[in-house]
Amino acid sequence: MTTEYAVRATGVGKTFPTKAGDVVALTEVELTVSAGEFVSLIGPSGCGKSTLLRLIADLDGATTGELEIFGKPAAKARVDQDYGIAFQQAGLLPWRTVGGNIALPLELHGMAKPDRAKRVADLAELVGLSDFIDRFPDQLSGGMQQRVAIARSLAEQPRLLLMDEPFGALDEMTREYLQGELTRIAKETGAAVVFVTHSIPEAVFLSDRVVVMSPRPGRITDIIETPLGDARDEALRESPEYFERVTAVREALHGTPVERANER
Amino acid sequence: MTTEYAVRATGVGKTFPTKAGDVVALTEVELTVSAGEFVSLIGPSGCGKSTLLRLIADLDGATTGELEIFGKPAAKARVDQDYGIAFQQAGLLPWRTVGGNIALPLELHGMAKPDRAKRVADLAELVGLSDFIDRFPDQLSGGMQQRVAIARSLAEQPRLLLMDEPFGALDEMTREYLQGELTRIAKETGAAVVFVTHSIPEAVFLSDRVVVMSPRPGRITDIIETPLGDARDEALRESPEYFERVTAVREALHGTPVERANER
Amino acid sequence: GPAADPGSSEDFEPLTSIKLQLQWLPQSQFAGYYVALDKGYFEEEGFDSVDIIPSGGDIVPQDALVNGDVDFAVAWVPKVLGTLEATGAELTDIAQVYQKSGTLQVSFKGDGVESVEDFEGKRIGSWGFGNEWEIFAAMAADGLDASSVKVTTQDFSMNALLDGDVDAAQAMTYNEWAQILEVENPATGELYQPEDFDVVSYEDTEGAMLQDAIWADTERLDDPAYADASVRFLKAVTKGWIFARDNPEEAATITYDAAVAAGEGGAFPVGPNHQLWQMNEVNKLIWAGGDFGTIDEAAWAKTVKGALAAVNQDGLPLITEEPLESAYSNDYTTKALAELEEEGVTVGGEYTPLDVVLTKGGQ
Amino acid sequence: MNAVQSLPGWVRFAAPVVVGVLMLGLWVLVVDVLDAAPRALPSPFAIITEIGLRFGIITEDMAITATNALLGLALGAVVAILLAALAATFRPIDGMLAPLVAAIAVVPIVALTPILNTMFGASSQFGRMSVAAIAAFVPVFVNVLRGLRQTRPVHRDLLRASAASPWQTFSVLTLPTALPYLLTGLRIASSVAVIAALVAEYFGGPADGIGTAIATYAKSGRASLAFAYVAGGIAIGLALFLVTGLLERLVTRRRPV
Amino acid sequence: MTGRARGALWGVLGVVALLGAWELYKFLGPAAGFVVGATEGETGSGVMLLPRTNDRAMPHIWDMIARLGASASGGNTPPLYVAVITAGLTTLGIAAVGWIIGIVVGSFLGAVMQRWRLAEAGLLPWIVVSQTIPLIAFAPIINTIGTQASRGSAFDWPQWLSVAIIASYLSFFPIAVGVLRGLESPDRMHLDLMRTYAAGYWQTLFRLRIPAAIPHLLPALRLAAASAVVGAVVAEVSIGMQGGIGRMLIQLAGQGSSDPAAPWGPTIGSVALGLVAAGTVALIGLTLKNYRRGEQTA
Ligand SMILES: Nc1ncnc2c1ncn2[C@@H]1O[C@H](COP(=O)(O)OP(=O)(O)OP(=O)(O)O)[C@@H](O)[C@H]1O
Ligand SMILES: Nc1ncnc2c1ncn2[C@@H]1O[C@H](COP(=O)(O)OP(=O)(O)OP(=O)(O)O)[C@@H](O)[C@H]1O
Ligand SMILES: Cc1ncc(C[n+]2csc(CCO)c2C)c(N)n1
Ligand SMILES: [Mg+2]
Ligand SMILES: [Mg+2]
Repeated sequence: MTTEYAVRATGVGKTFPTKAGDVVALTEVELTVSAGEFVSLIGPSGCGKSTLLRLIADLDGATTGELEIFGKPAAKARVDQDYGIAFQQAGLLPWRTVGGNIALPLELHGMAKPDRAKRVADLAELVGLSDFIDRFPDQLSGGMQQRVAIARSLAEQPRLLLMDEPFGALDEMTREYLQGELTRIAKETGAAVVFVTHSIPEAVFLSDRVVVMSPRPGRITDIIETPLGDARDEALRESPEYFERVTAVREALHGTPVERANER
Repeated sequence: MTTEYAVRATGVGKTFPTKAGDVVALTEVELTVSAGEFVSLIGPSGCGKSTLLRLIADLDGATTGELEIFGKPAAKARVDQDYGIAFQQAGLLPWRTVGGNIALPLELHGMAKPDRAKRVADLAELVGLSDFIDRFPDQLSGGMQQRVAIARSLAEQPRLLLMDEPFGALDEMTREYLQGELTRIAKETGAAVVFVTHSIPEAVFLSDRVVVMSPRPGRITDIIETPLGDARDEALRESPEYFERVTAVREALHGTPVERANER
Repeated sequence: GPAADPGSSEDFEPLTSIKLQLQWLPQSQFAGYYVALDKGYFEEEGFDSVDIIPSGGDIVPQDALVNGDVDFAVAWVPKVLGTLEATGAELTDIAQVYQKSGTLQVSFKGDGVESVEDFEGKRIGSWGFGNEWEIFAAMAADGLDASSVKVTTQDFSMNALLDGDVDAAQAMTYNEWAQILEVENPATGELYQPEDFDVVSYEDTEGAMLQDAIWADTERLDDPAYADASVRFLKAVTKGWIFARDNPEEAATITYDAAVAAGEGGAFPVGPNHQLWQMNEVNKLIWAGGDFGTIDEAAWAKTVKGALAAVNQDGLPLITEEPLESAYSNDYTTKALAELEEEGVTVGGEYTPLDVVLTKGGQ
Repeated sequence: MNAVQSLPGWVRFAAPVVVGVLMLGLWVLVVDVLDAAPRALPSPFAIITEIGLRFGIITEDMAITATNALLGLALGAVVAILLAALAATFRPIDGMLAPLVAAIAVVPIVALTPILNTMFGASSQFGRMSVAAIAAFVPVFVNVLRGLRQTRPVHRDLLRASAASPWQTFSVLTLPTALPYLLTGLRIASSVAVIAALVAEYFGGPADGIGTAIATYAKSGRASLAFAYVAGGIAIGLALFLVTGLLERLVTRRRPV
Repeated sequence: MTGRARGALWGVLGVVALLGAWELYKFLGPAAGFVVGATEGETGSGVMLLPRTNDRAMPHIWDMIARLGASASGGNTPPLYVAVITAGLTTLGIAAVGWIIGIVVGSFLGAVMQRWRLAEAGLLPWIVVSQTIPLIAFAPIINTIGTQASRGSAFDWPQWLSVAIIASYLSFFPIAVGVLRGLESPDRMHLDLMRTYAAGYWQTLFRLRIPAAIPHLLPALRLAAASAVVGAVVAEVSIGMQGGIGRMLIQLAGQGSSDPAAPWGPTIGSVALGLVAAGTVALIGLTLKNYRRGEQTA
């Protein structure tokens, strides 16, 4: 077999040149994500979570270091559609129906119409939106929109899912519901997931490992194992091990120097 | 003394007439908030939290029932400036400096300039933004903006603070920091607070009582006491009583029938 | 009809301040009025202030007069006849300054437009907006109606003819005709010569109509003060035109200077040489052998006949009935000329045309 | 979004009618009752009579002006879309076009028409069409250029992540995003094009169309006929405005989420 | 090099490119144009695909410039460029008055429509319709009203006032729409906030609605300035007012055949005028940049 790693970052750094001078968004990132593994990135605003995810997705290029996705350069992995991606904003095209939005990547890659319809139906089923295929995004709730976005990211059966705060804009109840859905879907598809979040409970609930980051310059300060087993259900949220892991992540986070409380 | 209640709602209901028919946003709400008490409203999206807050603030009028703020009708309390209010979006006027934004209500009510400057300085001090009085909102972080909004809501020393998800748009770390600040400020000013949130930990951390609501029609389904004492600090977040109360609120929330998971 | 005895010696306060509406930009076409102003003839006739208001836009002289914006107006007879019938207003032509029509239809030699009957099927240029009636009247006399030609609205320049956009363009002898002759002929490198063109002069057709006339408000003429002012006004104007006849160069210069000085920032008239050409041509139209300003019954009748016959491109006629009798009166000119004779002014006389050499660009 | 939308449908319909009737009443009062208006402003009754009487020639001229306006609108819009696409793609072209578009936006028709008539021939309608085209160009260009720049970062990221080709990105994202802006531009341009085509007739060209007729009859004492033609011009402008407005509504029906 | 300087450089390059294209086309293009589908002997038939390049249609750039330096109307009249500038300033002054009238009327209408939705429903359609009426149809009416007003009273209504009023007919429109949209633009949250402060209509207007409207007002004011100039030029032509650039345009256009470069003077002048007017307003806008802070964040 070619590789056991979905993502492998060595010495990755990213500097944005701006008018006001260079912004070091990320330095010396060392990270591996195994195939099928669920890894969350957590950290205060501006610590480079999104930047790291965008480098993995080849939406930006790394300034230094090396980044391999399933053993290939990020750009190649993108062209090969080795990953699916979802953002905080569902980012649905408002002029396309639910079905049309899910079908978008398939259409772009020339899948034939009947196959496409079949796949879209399956995906809609997977995220529980079979009845809504012909609706337009503005007729859906925020949670439903985000589920469409997840279905879209899964359209080409990627082995890696990249998600940047996909539940950030949702209310807590919907959020918890979708967290459950996501663990189920991740398990069903067997994809590795890199998941960016602000929420400690969310990170702990979902992940096999939580990567704690710190800003100025953005870097990884800690990686916390959260081996809570396969049953990620409501009961888990009230279990002592869960609270214990939440506390561990909180402490790792607070261990990062809070530079200027004023700027919060 | 005139009354011991900051807010007293009896049989309050609110129906919005819309083109598609009447929307019952709230029915039969019975709620009292004592002077100096901190009460959170929690519940899924659309359960009427904001509506209830807006009725208290006299931004909308109740359809049925009676609402008294410090023993007066809501409209009178608004005109008397008995409350301060803050929203999810800080809602600062972008063309006014921090100082100008805090001073806005004082200006509108004709406070003389020197008095105003003094009061603005005190308020900026209170929220830790003394160095930023001449900055414009776009030069501040989200957390700082929200602190300005809180300072503004406190400008006229209201005995009641109304807050609609004031930390909803902030990242978790900033959020936790501001939660600490808010408990401090609430204590210092002795104001009663009605606080709308989606976050169970936030509600538990801040409140004396958590009011659990449920949608269709919006109503109060449970009120949970959270007597965690006066020390609302970081240690509390990792204490067993805290987890226990979080679990209690979660269960109260989930006890509310989830009508259509699909629509999340 | 108009007051039988213009300017009878009843008691009235004489008018001392009047306004005259022209029908185009300040130029030698209106030299007589500017000369009268410059030489003090209006003052001599008891006017303290005379306002000469140019047009050139959508200001229609007869409308300004009907509305009472001005006291007298210079306008072409057919245009006024149309307005009078359409609005039911009453105006009186109290002096026919131009005795002859100055309108031409100009085409390049060889294009086969040598007479009105040749118009058929051709593209004919006209300024429109009331300047087109002579064309339709002349065509009507030849049994043509407007639908037998294509009419193109000319703009301010003569480019439509020079570029071949029209087969024959409308031109005034005193203005556009000169503009054409101020253009270099690319074939020769010299200015175009009159021989390069076929010219239909409406004066020689059944379509000929009376042009620049001085109009007064018919109803107001019953007011002895206004009637008196009309006579005095005509006296001054007559003196102005006589001066322009006898001193065309100086009259052209006076007009040019007045045009340049008019308004704050000045007007921007065609050059002095062009003004002299215009003065020369205008004099030929005014001094045609009869008494100055006197309406020739035959010419009037011809104008009315043409106006009744002409139909425009929308199929609408200019007028459908004979105009009222009050539409013209020689009484005021007659009186003015008589008084001038009495005062020793020789009104009669011939104009001796100059030979104006045009220059490129008309500067 | 729009406060008016919250009014009941019949009020939204009745309100302008009431205002129209009030204005008409005022007009009748001033012209017919008080007789206080200049002759150039005719009575509405006279105008209506003329419309009835001359309906044939008015509609004939309307057809000519409307054709000029429509063809001009189409031409101006096509050129505007092409140039806006260039400007959106190449910053320098944007910079180079900026002063020229600003200049085109302020050039008066009085100055433009004689030039275009001389360039394209005074005996064809083309001079007028190009005046209409130039007038329509500006709002379409400005709006399309803005529209082409409205693609949201999240959508751009999505297409990049989907390894979409530049052409796919354009057709799937950029174009649909710009479409409502194009229609807004067209709606504004439609009335501008009619006015431009109409006013251009004042300054030369074939002796037909609404503008020629307005001037002809306004200057020969037939104010009511002239205003009957003005009504014809308004009808063309409104028709185009309503059609493009409807198209715009149709396309912007889906609110961005 | 700053972004602004670079922008200006590209702009200059754009103008140079246009002038180059003009001369290049004049050099290459057919003098009499290129017509297809013409019927023999039928003047003006066919479709002209390529425009004419002869000197009447397209004078050389350098001829236009040389003409600007030559005497405006022969004799001892000042150079054409001086005449253009003098006339331009006259028109600019009148347009400024028209602009201000437009602002007053437009703001009033916009504010009324914002205040009462019923007024918006009733007025806005007519305001839109008003802009489909050609100026030239009613310019003489305004002029007549003016002369009649000054005749009947002590007030002397100068002709330029008619021009200004006609110009304001074009300029009030963007203002009315801009004010309406601008005053509507505050977030619901800000309006709620003002309500919690028990602020009345006027307080809300001055503290919230007007400042929030400024980003909408600046483009409206700019558009109105350009419209006022165009309106003033057209009105000058229409009512035959002397001294302005509109009058100069038609007077020199009369010499377009024999002196084809002459009309380009006022043509360029009128475009420059519009640019100056719009540019000046844009500069005023720069002083209000604090009120545009919302544009980046929002
Ligand atoms: N395109 C860019 N140009 C300049 N600086 C950038 C750019 N993108 C990100 N940055 C900077 O890089 C740093 C990391 O940004 P990033 O968006 O990755 O943070 P984040 O952890 O995702 O924050 P958040 O939780 O707020 O989403 C920040 O300081 C940010 O300002
Ligand atoms: N102005 C209004 N017109 C019509 N319906 C309204 C209006 N305001 C609120 N509603 C409806 O009332 C119900 C309660 O709304 P409300 O905003 O109070 O919910 P919420 O609990 O604050 O939700 P969220 O957590 O999403 O803020 C919802 O169904 C909403 O659609
Ligand atoms: C639009 C327009 N109308 C008329 C003329 C020609 N013109 C100049 S003087 C004159 C006689 C009337 O005063 C006439 C008909 C023109 N060049 N352009
Ligand atoms: Mg991020
Ligand atoms: Mg809410």
